[in-house]
Amino acid sequence: MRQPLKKGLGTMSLVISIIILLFVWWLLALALKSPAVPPPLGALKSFLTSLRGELLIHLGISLYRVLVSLILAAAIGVPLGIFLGKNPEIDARIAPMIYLTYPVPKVVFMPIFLILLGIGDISKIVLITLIIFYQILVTTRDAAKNLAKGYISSVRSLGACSRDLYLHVFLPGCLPSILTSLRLGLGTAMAVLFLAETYATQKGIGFFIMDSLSRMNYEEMFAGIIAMGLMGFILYIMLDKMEKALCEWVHL
Amino acid sequence: MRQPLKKGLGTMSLVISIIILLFVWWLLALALKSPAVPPPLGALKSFLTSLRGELLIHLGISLYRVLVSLILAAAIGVPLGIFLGKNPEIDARIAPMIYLTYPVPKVVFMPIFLILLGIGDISKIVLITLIIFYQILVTTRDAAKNLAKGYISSVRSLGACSRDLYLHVFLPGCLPSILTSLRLGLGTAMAVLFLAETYATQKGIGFFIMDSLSRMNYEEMFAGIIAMGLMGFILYIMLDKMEKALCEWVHL
Amino acid sequence: MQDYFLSIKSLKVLYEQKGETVTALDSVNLSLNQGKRGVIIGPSGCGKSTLISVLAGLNSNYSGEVLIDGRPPTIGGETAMILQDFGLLPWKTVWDNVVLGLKLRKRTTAEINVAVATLLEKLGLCSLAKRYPAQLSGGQRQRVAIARALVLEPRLLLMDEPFSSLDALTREEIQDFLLEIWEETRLTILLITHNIEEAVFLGQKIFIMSSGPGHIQQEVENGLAGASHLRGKVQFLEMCSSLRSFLRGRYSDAATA
Amino acid sequence: MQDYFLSIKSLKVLYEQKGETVTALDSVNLSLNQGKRGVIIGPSGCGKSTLISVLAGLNSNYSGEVLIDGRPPTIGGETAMILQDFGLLPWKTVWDNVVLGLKLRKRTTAEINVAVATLLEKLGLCSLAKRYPAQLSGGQRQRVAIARALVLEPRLLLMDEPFSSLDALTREEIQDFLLEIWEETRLTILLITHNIEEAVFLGQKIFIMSSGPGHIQQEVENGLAGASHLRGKVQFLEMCSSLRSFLRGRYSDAATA
Amino acid sequence: GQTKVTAVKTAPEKLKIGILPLEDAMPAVVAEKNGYFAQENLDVELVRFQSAVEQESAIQSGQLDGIVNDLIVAALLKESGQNIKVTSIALGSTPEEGKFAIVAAPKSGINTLADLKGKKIGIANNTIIEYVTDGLLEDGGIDPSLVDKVSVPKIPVRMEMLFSHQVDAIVVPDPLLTFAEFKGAKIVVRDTARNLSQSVVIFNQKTLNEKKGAVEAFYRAYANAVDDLNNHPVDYQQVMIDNVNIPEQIAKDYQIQRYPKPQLPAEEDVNNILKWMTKKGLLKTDLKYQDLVEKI
Ligand SMILES: Nc1ncnc2c1ncn2[C@@H]1O[C@H](COP(=O)(O)OP(=O)(O)OP(=O)(O)O)[C@@H](O)[C@H]1O
Ligand SMILES: Nc1ncnc2c1ncn2[C@@H]1O[C@H](COP(=O)(O)OP(=O)(O)OP(=O)(O)O)[C@@H](O)[C@H]1O
Ligand SMILES: [Mg+2]
Ligand SMILES: [Mg+2]
Repeated sequence: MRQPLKKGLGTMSLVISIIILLFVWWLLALALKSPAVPPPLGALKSFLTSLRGELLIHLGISLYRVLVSLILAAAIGVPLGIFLGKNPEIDARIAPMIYLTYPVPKVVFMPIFLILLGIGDISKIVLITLIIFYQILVTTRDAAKNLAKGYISSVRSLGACSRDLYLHVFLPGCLPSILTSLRLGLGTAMAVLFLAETYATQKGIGFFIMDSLSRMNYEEMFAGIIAMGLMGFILYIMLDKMEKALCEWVHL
Repeated sequence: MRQPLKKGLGTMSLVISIIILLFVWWLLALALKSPAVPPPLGALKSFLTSLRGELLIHLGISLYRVLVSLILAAAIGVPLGIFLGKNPEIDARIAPMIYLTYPVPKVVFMPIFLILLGIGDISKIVLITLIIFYQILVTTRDAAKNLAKGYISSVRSLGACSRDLYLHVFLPGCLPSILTSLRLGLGTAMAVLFLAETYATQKGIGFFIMDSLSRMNYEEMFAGIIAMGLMGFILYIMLDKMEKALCEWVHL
Repeated sequence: MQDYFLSIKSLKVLYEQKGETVTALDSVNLSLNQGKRGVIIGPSGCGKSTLISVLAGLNSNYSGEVLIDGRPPTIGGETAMILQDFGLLPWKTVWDNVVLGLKLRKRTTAEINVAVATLLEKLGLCSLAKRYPAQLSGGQRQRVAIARALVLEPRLLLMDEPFSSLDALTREEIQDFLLEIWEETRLTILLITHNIEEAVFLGQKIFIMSSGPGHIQQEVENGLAGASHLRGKVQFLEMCSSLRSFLRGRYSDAATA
Repeated sequence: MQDYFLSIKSLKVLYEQKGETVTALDSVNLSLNQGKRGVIIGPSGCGKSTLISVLAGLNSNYSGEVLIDGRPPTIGGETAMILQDFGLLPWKTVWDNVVLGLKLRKRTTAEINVAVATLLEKLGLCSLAKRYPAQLSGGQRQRVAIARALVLEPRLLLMDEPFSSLDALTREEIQDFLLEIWEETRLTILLITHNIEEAVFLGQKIFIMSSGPGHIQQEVENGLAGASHLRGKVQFLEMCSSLRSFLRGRYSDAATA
Repeated sequence: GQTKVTAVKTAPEKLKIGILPLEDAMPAVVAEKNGYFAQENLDVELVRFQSAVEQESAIQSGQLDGIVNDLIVAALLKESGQNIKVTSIALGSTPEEGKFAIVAAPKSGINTLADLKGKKIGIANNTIIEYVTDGLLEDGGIDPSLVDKVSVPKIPVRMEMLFSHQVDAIVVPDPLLTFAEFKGAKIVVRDTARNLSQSVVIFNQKTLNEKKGAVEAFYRAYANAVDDLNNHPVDYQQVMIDNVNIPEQIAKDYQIQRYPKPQLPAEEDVNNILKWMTKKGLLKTDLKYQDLVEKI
């Protein structure tokens, strides 16, 4: 039933996707006749020009911020999520705290971040981290909660202590969900770049896009969007590859 | 091992959580001495005053927007996600499209929405829907992908057609993950209210907060944040209850 | 040449995974007339479950010819099966698990209720109808799986070690019950078992599979099948022990080969 | 009064779920000396697995006294168990599943490699070491579970229908192998089975459980246990058939009651 | 111009000034570019923000010594408890400086202020934009409550809404005002008659107390830059394009405006603003001109 995907399929569907997206975009541009939606050709030209310019540096810096945030958020969110999923009594106590703070827009905490962390990269990274931390936490917690109890008792009967359970049951058992949350987190992290990179920086793809927007240079803005899309895409592919490697057993 | 949580525990841990949050907040306010972080007491007073005023109307309108968006996003994202998870070949073709568009910050599409949908509620709801749609889609897709193949063949052998598989295997099997994605979506939806409700509206808790922010009335702003946190909290509790009712089998 | 209800010719099944290829079945030939009860026995890992999954239409990745009533196997339809791991849905209660197949066939609720209630009664599951599979003992789960297959009144019933978790007496009861149903409906049954007495009691035709990439090594016509009164009698025990010696002989062959 | 290695007094276990209460075990009394092999037989759903899970320390929600070597059961430690549903981790290969217990006990890699390789060899699993559980047949999975428990060299071995998915011959081989191990290490074994021959062959003490809320209805001292040469001999068969009649009698009692 | 070099070369004093990509930041940018700060032995870091919200957060968090923004923000900061002072005008010593206008959509048929009655007009609530809007309407004899004010904080979005006819008119500052005109929108009225809008330099009181000398030095450098800008505007065209959000289509032709020498805002202008804010409920305390400004 499940056949191994042919080698070329990946690239081909990428190309087709891009063509479809460009086509839809082109149609939109034609229909709206608004400068806010430039035709794809202009944006592509601008993209190529920008690539020769500083766009790569912007991308690199954003990549750094996104990756550091993602790793930080996962490093805190995954163990905490598993811990809460594993201990429903504690979760019942902590959950209200999460549920009360998660929906609060993090922009309002900006002054606090700025006071505590300054206006440099750190406050940006913490802002992004905080936002995706919740996503990773909730996903991991729910996955750990729903993990079949049989695995746990089976490994406990082998003499596993709490630490062993994390390592041999919860972490691998929740890994598919953790990777899902990393996918979500990645998307969110990139989407909030436009928040984090609007202050005290002249670098980053978020800055690039918002700067183009405020100068109403829509072609350049869409060049930035193209770059962002591609960067996200590459990161996603890497996550997919990671999943293939780490969760072999799911795909049997 | 797992004991039924005592009745009062829920309310008690809520109260404790609130006290802890207020305490941390109070400490922060003391330490930072910034007008941007008012002490909790002032904010609480302002909250109570506002409650007598229009705050409830703001909350109601935001609630409406959030719920409609959540339902819309789920109505599209869940079936599509299951469909992609069920058909890996099609997913391989569609995934690039998702991966290319998800990381693009949706704010940049605001002008397009406004042109296409006007400045009314619809454009706001579509913006929120679009953002959470991806989260629901990706989570559901991954859950459907990772569903044990045994269930599928078991039900197919009973003569299930594709539609039956959705109804009896994929939907219930992915339900825990779908509820997770609704939790995430809810949080995200509320967090982007501050984006969606900053234009062309005078109503909504997002407007209330951002308006207070622009007036630098921080006590009122934190009153709004309290309201938002409580509203989110209640919605979360409802989701939890929903899960208890719908996914009984997980908690055996 | 006869037209068999179930006819398998030079069936070969491979499992391919990251380079490694496992040959589960090789040159399997097997045929069974309509309304007959066939039993497969063979060493663990020889490919019995694989064979069943091909017949059930769950695995279409095979070479060779497989025909059920002249057509290649399709999923669902008039074939019912009991999977080795039961395949119960954890999110459905016992009742809903058993009902599912009939619901998919769009039977009326009244019809369904009668059929299912009777069957659960017969299998001693009545009081468990509202439980989820996770709340059952191993043997209870297995009985639910049996109920789920039987309720469909299939023309072909494929059973993969369906009684392995049942105690001897319950097992005999359900064997008898299965025979009753067979008497009534004359469906075709193909059953996998590791229990030689069971094979002799149920199998009009007994297929003995070889280990390694499995194929049918021996086919035994068994006149004793279905005779409740012979159970435990000398004739019966002799048949069992001759089968056992055959298996043992084959084993030592393999050991010396 | 004697000090038993395993001693259970008036054990009662309830399953509680949303209102409904299921009494799985009621007034169970059971004792076994150190180094003995006990076998439990009883009808499906009578509470055998529940009893094992209490002894394994997986279920501490019981009333009554349960002592293993004088102490209440704890998880892990010197007890190993084979669960009815195997409990293999799908994300670990056969090798890693078997190795896990030793790793948790902080054995050296060299030690582990030798022990595991020997055991896999014995159980005919060598060639499967790199596969995941999902890539195994039912019987192969069961053997992995057996390997995982045996490799721990426990003082108490709890086995819940450990051979149910194995063909008759493999089953006998592994029974023999289990006896070998027992001869060497004199561990205490408590085994659940539905196979009466198995019970007679392995059980020095055979506990017969009643249906319903289970309790030990009968305890049989079995002198024939462990005598390979007696398998299939008259004496052996007589023992089996007397056990069978007992079970049958008990059943009809229940029916008339 | 060359200024005196301090006798003893000490470690340069640090100042962090938050700016937005608007015209009012030009003197500071030029002063930095021409090295005037360094000459004053100052280490001025111009921290660039893209939106006022974050800039305000930053000064409140003490991360900045000063910002360039408008008088309304200054009054709000003061009102919120932040101890700041307005130390000079950055733009808007005359009505000509810092242009705002009400712009009507092309083909909307709106030509005069009277035509705006009942129409949707895109603004940003509680900002200088709204103040200017009210001022322009009142000066034209129209009660501001007769128009339908729609808050759209992001200027580019506001522009797009105008051209897609989601609103009938908007209020924007230059250079987008010029850009809107360039794209066929109709200027209904400019704020060149009365001085409504001033950009100002705002300093934290703490900085003024502790680094008085540095702030004075800042203004010396700043004044030099103003001279340069006013004397050779053409030389700074590219600097402006790089630092100020100007749509490309008009960037080449957009003229650098005159910048005022550092000076305090007029008391009357400030009082008008405070009065408006009080009426709007933005101010609860009785803020006075003297509370808000400090002469350097
Ligand atoms: N998904 C798979 N990938 C690779 N090999 C597999 C897979 N499934 C089964 N096998 C192998 O194919 C062979 C046949 O498996 P099958 O399950 O058909 O055996 P079986 O006869 O049913 O055994 P048992 O009596 O133990 O259930 C076994 O050797 C098994 O290891
Ligand atoms: N989680 C549960 N909730 C409710 N009832 C349960 C639960 N688990 C088991 N039971 C019930 O408890 C009784 C004993 O179950 P147990 O699994 O111990 O039986 P068993 O003797 O092992 O049966 P089998 O031979 O079929 O495996 C059964 O009637 C079963 O339905
Ligand atoms: Mg099998
Ligand atoms: Mg059991």
